[in-house]
Amino acid sequence: MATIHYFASVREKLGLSSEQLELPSKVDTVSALVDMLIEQHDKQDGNWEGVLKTSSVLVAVNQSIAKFSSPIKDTDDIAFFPPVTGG
Amino acid sequence: MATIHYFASVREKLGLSSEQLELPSKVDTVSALVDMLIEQHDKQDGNWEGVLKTSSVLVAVNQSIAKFSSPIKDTDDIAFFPPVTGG
Amino acid sequence: MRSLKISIQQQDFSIEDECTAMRAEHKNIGALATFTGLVREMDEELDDASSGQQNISSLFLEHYPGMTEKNLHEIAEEADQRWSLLDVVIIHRIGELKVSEQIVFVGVSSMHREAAFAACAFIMDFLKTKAAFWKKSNNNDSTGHWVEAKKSDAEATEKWAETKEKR
Amino acid sequence: MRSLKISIQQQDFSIEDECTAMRAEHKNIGALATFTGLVREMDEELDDASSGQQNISSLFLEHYPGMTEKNLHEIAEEADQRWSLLDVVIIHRIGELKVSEQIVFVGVSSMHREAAFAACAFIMDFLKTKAAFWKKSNNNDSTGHWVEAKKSDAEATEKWAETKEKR
Repeated sequence: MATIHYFASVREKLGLSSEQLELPSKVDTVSALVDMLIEQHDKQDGNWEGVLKTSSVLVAVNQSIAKFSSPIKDTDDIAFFPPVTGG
Repeated sequence: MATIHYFASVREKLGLSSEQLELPSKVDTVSALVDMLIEQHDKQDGNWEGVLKTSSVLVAVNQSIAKFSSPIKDTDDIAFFPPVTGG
Repeated sequence: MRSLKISIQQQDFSIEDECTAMRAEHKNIGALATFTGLVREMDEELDDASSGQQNISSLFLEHYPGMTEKNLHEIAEEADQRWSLLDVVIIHRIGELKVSEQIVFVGVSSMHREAAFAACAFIMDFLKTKAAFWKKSNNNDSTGHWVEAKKSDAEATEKWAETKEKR
Repeated sequence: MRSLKISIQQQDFSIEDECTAMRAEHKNIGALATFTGLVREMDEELDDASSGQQNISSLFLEHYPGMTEKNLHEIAEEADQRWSLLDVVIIHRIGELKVSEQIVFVGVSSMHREAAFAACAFIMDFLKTKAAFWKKSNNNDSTGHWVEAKKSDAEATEKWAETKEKR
């Protein structure tokens, strides 16, 4: 099982803060996961493609900033969020 | 009357923190004052020339940094001291 | 770095308590630089976009538990590799914060002031652009918007790349 | 600059009290940078000259009443011309100060952190090289010597000449 987190404006727009998913073996990169998430969720409310495919959305894999081409495993912690604005 | 102050190592070496002096009209620059001070004091203990003619000694006239060529008047506040080291 | 304290917390902090703790027992601290970030009344983003001034009533701070702490550790370690530091304290509050409340504290002690100043500014610049925090500002008319990342913060962070040798 | 406090005093100061006063009643402070200088145990000048370390037991701080205050006012005004500042506090202690005691405090508040950080560092650099204070260090064996002005302080001050436009 992989855990997927959504933060800040991404979380608000998706209406979800986290979910746990079984990743099929072909879902082995962040990009493939994004496609899977869009496919699964957009059946219902049709907003995910617009949110996750925005160029400003960032991804972390196991709490390190990653690329959309980065590899992922079924045990990973993956998070999507906008650019950080702390301090 | 002019007031002459001595600070820090200059004060310690001269053994004097301040004095009030009547300046003759020909003593119209810091340099001339230095010569007058050396002449007056070195009659007694002979240390002033070495202290006041050190290149690192600074002078202030009326609480602003001045040069040895700066003009002075008989009502001025004049101070001699080493480079500052606060903070 | 002799000690590193990182705290992400809802409750307020005391600048004096942090400074006192950094000074305790140590006789070689010559310099202590601190930075405190506070919630400002004026919203500069809305200010840029519109001609009138918009006041904010509060900020909401969100973070990514685990990743944020990791980010801050890495930032402090990087600062320690660049300068000779004694103690580093980084405190960042989360949750709802009202106008003029404290948001963030960075304290750095060192033997010399150059290291303390530079490391404190460095940590703030990197915290702004590399640590997993997000800020939502709530206006007096109860509309809210997520604060956008500022270009000036990214530029401030990039500048440090030019000066990487240890000092 | 909304307010300027300059104090030359024998008694200790409280960082928290100064920060609290700077924050009171004002809702547009986004950034508060502080610097505190403390008496270090190790004497770096003797350290440079000899191979062994020499510990100091106390410092004696002397100033030129009237001129020192004037110097500090000029330094704060110059900082205010370079950056948009809110409050500036400069406190410098005089007299006998033991190891780990506070010597100097500079606090600067502003809307933005760049101004607060830069002005705080600027004031410290100029205070070190332009304000009429002199420091004598007393060692454990009760010998004392007047601290010499450091070249690095003069260089730090000169650097600011390159960046004179208001930011």
